[in-house]
Amino acid sequence: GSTEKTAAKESNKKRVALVLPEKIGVNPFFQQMDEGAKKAAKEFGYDLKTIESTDQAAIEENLRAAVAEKYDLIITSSFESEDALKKVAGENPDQKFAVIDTTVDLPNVRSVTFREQEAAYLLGAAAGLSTKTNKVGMVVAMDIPLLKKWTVGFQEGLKATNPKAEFLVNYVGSFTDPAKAKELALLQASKGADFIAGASAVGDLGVFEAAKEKNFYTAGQDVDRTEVDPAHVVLSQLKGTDAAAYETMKAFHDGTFKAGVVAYGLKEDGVGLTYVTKESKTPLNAFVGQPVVDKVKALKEDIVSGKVKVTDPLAK
Amino acid sequence: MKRGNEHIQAILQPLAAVLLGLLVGAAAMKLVDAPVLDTYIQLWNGAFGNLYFVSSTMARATPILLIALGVGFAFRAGVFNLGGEGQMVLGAVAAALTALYLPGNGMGKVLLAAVAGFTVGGGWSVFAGWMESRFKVQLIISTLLLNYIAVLFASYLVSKPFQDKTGSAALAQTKMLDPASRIPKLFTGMTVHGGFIVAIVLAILLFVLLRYSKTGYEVNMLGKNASFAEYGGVNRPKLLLLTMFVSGGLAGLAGSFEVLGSQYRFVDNALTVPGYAWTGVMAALLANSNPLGTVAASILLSALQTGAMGVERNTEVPLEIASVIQAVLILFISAKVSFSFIKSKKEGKSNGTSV
Amino acid sequence: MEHLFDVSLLNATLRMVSPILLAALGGMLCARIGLFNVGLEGLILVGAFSAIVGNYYTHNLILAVLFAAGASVLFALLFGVMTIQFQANEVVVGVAINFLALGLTTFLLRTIFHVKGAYYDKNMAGLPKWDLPLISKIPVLGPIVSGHSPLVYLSFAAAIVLYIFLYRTVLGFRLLAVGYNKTAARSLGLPVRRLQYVAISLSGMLCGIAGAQLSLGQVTMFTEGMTSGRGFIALVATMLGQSHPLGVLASSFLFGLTDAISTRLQSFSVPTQLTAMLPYVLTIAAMFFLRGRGAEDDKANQQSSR
Amino acid sequence: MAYKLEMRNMTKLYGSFAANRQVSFSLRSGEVHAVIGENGAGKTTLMRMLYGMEQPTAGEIVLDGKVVSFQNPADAIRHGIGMVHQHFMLFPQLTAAENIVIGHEPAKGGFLQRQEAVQAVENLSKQYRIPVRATAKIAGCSMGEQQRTEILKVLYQGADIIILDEPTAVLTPLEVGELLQTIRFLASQGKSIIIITHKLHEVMEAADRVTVLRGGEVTGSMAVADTDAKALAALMVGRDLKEMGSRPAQEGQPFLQVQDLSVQGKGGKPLLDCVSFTVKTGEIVGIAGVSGNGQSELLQAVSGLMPSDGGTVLLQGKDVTKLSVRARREAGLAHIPEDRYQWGAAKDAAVEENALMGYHQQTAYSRRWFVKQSAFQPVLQQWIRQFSIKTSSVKEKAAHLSGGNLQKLIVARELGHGTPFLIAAEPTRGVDIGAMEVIHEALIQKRNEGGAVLLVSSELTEILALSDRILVMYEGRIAGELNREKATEEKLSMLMAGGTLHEARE
Ligand SMILES: Nc1ncnc2c1ncn2[C@@H]1O[C@H](COP(=O)(O)OP(=O)(O)OP(=O)(O)O)[C@@H](O)[C@H]1O
Ligand SMILES: Nc1ncnc2c1ncn2[C@@H]1O[C@H](COP(=O)(O)OP(=O)(O)OP(=O)(O)O)[C@@H](O)[C@H]1O
Ligand SMILES: [Mg+2]
Ligand SMILES: [Mg+2]
Repeated sequence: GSTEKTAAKESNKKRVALVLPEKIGVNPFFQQMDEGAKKAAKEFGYDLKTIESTDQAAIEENLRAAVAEKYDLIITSSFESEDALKKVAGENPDQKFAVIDTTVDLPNVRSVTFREQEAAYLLGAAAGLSTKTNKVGMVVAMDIPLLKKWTVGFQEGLKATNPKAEFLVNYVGSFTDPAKAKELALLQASKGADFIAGASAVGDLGVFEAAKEKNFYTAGQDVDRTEVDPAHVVLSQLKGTDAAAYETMKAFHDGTFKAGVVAYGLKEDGVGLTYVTKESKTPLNAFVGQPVVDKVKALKEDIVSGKVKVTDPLAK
Repeated sequence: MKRGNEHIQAILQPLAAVLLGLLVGAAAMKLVDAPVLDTYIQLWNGAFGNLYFVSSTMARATPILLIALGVGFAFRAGVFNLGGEGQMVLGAVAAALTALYLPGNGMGKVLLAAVAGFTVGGGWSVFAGWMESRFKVQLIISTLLLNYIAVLFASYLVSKPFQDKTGSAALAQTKMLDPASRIPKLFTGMTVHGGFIVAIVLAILLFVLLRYSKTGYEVNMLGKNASFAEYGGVNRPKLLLLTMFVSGGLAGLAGSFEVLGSQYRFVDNALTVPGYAWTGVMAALLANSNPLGTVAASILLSALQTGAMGVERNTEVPLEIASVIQAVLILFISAKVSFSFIKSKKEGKSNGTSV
Repeated sequence: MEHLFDVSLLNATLRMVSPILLAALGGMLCARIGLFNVGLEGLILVGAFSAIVGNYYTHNLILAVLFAAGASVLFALLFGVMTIQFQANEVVVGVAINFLALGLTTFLLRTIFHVKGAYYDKNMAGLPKWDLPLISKIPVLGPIVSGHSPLVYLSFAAAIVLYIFLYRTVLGFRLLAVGYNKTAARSLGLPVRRLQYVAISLSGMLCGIAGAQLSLGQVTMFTEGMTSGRGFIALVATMLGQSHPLGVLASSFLFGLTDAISTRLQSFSVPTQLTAMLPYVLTIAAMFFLRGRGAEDDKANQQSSR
Repeated sequence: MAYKLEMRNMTKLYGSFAANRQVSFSLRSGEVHAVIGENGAGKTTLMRMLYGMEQPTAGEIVLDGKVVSFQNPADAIRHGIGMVHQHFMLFPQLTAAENIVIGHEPAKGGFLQRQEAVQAVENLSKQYRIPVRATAKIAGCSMGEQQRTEILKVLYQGADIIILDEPTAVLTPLEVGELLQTIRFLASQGKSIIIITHKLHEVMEAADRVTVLRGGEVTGSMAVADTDAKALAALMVGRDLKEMGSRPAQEGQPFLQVQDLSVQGKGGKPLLDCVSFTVKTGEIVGIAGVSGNGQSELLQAVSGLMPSDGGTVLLQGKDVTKLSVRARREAGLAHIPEDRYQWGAAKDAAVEENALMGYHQQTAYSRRWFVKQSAFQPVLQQWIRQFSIKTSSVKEKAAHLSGGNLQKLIVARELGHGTPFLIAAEPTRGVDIGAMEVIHEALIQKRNEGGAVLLVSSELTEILALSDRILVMYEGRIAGELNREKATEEKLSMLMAGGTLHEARE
């Protein structure tokens, strides 16, 4: 392929493979990671090959192929890749790996993890402080353990700032169904929720549409989504997967690449909330308002300092 | 004279089909400015380029083949079992739980786990067969519906009571099987495992069974005219249930082997996302339910998938184009392979509840 | 305890049911001429995508819907040519068409809109919502029935129109005959293939409209694989409805309603995997009441032409 | 005189097999022309070419002096040719009127006018004196009615030439009489009619001319007035027919005992109502009746294909009422079914597969789990010789056998079991006279060897020729019993129509 040819020409160039566990598409998360890696590759003059996998079995195969093709660094991501990476990295101790968003405890693997629950806590807190109806909703892609990081954190934040608030959760049952997500948001709105957070991957677009239609407020995930519709999408929970990919390659470039776990939370600025941890191009919506932002900022400091503990729903 | 012609056609036509399919694929690639020859080379290499890729192709063919054998067997008996997915998933869960929680160890346990997978997959399938023979609930719909129930139930099991809490606990999956309760790989460092051999042996067994055995004869007659079979003394409900048990059992085995030989645990969605079940249905139908033909069809379909991964890794051709080429090839092959079977298929599909 | 039903839930159900109903009616037409179409999912997806493309280029909703219908008709004809002309197995072709639709729409999403995953433009106009003048005043019923996109009303009208088409018109009558007994139809000199193509094209059209309702009616966007299995549900509705327009209407509703209930049950402390089973369990239960229908066709299949 | 239609030197090859070879055939206006010949002689094939369903390999068709060629049935219909097929081409789900008008429906703005269709059919029915119930679903119609629907359909399409392929094979004697009258009437109205039949008395009764086919070639064509049944038979089979063999009277043991057997129907009316009778070894018991009076149910209940709702069935004193089909077969029962395509064969399976049914479980033809083809093939070859079953190979699909040849295969298979008891339902339906003779002889031989035979036939001549005792069924019950000596066609007809023996004696 084209990569081999360029590799042959400039053999001094370092080569990095980004093996994604699924296709770039419905999950903005992987797109972002790809962008971060691309940025680093450009900056450090690396050859980057992004390999998308079609299913679970393909992950292992792609990892093995990447090892066989002697990439200098292989980055992969997510829980789905854990088993495959354990196998492949275990069998190839001289190959350097990095994994984003989960932990693999091997001497040649650098793990980057996120404490999304902390950001979710802030979002929940902001919701609790902003709601007028004392009803807050969340439309979640699926009822799976992973997504508890979002729901549980959110609920804790909500209860902390507004114990009276009722929390509505509905599950779409799919990552690719904006139509159903929209209906669920409409349903929650009809029950009186005035803030409904999206956590349904591409379904969030459906939630945003519902918000526009029924005039409630909503929030997005991973990147700053407020620009989609500033009048209704008033917040966004952030997750710096691009930074994670970028930092990993930077560490590799700087020679500080080490095995072990790097955890990104509020403290490390790896996760966050628009207006609270990061400014946004769109002006703050009056539904939230500066006083709320200030209160949430204080909460953020409490979490960073350890005064407030957010439950990790996946911890035993 | 007529027969000789047919034989030559049976070989030439799929070849012509593949060629035509490749040509159309090439046209599609030209449209997006992709390097045609290089893409095809990568497609081939990804599937058969070296021993490792051959082994991956075989590994992927294993569940497809087992499901296809099951679908084909039921099809021979005149019923359309579209429930491969559910049967596979339940079989996989059963095998995983058996291997995890049954005391003892070693090959004996692996065998028991596989048997459990077969039995549960078969049992789930028999349920549809029973509704068909006892209450005339059309099997083709009930199996389709039972898929959803089975997949949801398995998902429930591994996200609630049997979830693996030892690792990050972020996924709905069971615990990892310990190395003693796994099906060994055929070659170290390669993905293909003992299940592939078993699947091939089962294909040969089924071929012999259908071609030469008494039961095979009865199954064939049941499929070609159920009333005739009944009139001839075949116990229709019993044979239908047996067929469905074997059919679903093979799907259950497909799931079990994935758990015991590839993934070493049951992971929610890991068996449904790759679409093994529908690929299996295609393999069976492409081969006109002939078990040996099914082996070839399964390897072909698997190769198209592993080959597409090779294209993804080594070219800049977008992944979607690979799936378009796959679909085009399948369309052409389906047209031609069945061309030599026109008569038998056209008239043969109308029995039982196959719509 | 909360109410299981309320106005907004039923209102949503009507909307959710309409693409399934349209596609199921399409599936019904295929079933009527003896083809089992598992490619419905792909046909809807093509329709959903084409509707957005049509809207993007023409800024005209009517043209967009027509474009969606046309694109799906082309795909349906591909299905027809493969199964009728080339005698390929219909299930194989159906599955391949699902593949093709998913790959092509994803690919074109990238080439036309330069995005991955989803195309969303908040300035793109979706289908209008119609407030039915008199009906919207009726308490309870009004808010449920009123305020949907024209395609929702079209989907229900389609069931009735198809009923009239099949059972009252000459063309429909002949289509039915072809489905009942192809040998006999051929012996009468009926243009069997042409009639089959008519049915297949109509089914493509219905699926295309189903897709348009999904991407321009329910939401205004296209996302990869946004059909999320609706085509298979439609297939079940086709069969459960005994391939009869009104039966298909009823079974689509049964499915929509049970799906709505299962959504509502999410707020109780039952694992959602278990509540999500409800529509499928109830559909199987419904089949017990319809059992044994269509078994009489068995005999005709053994007919000989000599 | 100019012919209405001429077929010249028609040849039809299937692979290398010639179904028709240089067949010439002519038809005058207003005549009834019978085509006769053995099973597989090529009668149906010739007609299918005329009707555009098959393309001739060679030869030409001249209609009203012009050479024509038909690509499909629509072409033929357009040229005024209509065909009533040996196996009806009807839509059971539709009504008689719908079946008749389809293809040329009365319509207004694309909408089907069902009322007008019914009216048109009723008018046509009066005009040609062919009664049908226009609004009845075909599924619920008797064979006779279905046949009349077919004929009306052809007339509705405006046919001048009407082809009837073995129209009488499935009719009751009464219906046959009516049909022949209808045919004569149609001819008198100027229609030209081609009728294929195996029954020579029908030829003598209704036809003006007759053409005889053997092995795909014409062996004779003449005016009916110039020939007789015996001569025709000789032309057909290429030899003289034998007289039926002797049948010594014998006293046997009861083999089949049926006691109060009942089967409930869907609508509450019993299909079988407390039927009791006995068949002894060494006798043939015939069951006569208009079809649909419970004969099918009786056979299915005796053979185990249909569960009974009351009563018992004993085979050789053993109660088999609750036993499976297979267990009953093993208890000594063989069964020639009435509908060869529904029960008797799998038309998509090979001849050898169809032949094997039932034998595959026998120790002589199987070893453990496997079928022993080496033992079975010689048996099959023997049947093919004995019954002169015409098939290109044992691997040929049963669907490609002519109807009569398939019937012979089924008869051979069931007789081959050598069971003491045989159910023979319509054993010679659609079978040529040569083969009929073979089958009849086989049945009598079975009886003479001490076998028990239960014969069901809608063919009164067959019943009278073979049976030692005759039971008549009417509305699910046995309406009467007659001895061989006392039975006459009149008495039987009376009982079949619901009369009593008392009336019959008068
Ligand atoms: N090669 C053959 N060998 C034996 N019988 C044949 C053959 N070809 C056709 N027939 C017979 O001819 C009849 C009609 O043929 P066929 O099914 O090809 O019709 P068709 O109009 O071409 O069908 P379609 O429109 O579905 O393509 C069948 O009943 C079949 O038995
Ligand atoms: N499609 C086909 N392929 C191969 N052989 C065929 C096909 N159709 C008919 N034949 C053969 O051609 C011969 C003539 O068949 P045809 O049906 O015309 O006989 P027939 O005279 O009508 O017999 P019967 O009295 O039993 O109805 C038979 O031997 C039959 O097996
Ligand atoms: Mg014939
Ligand atoms: Mg015949």
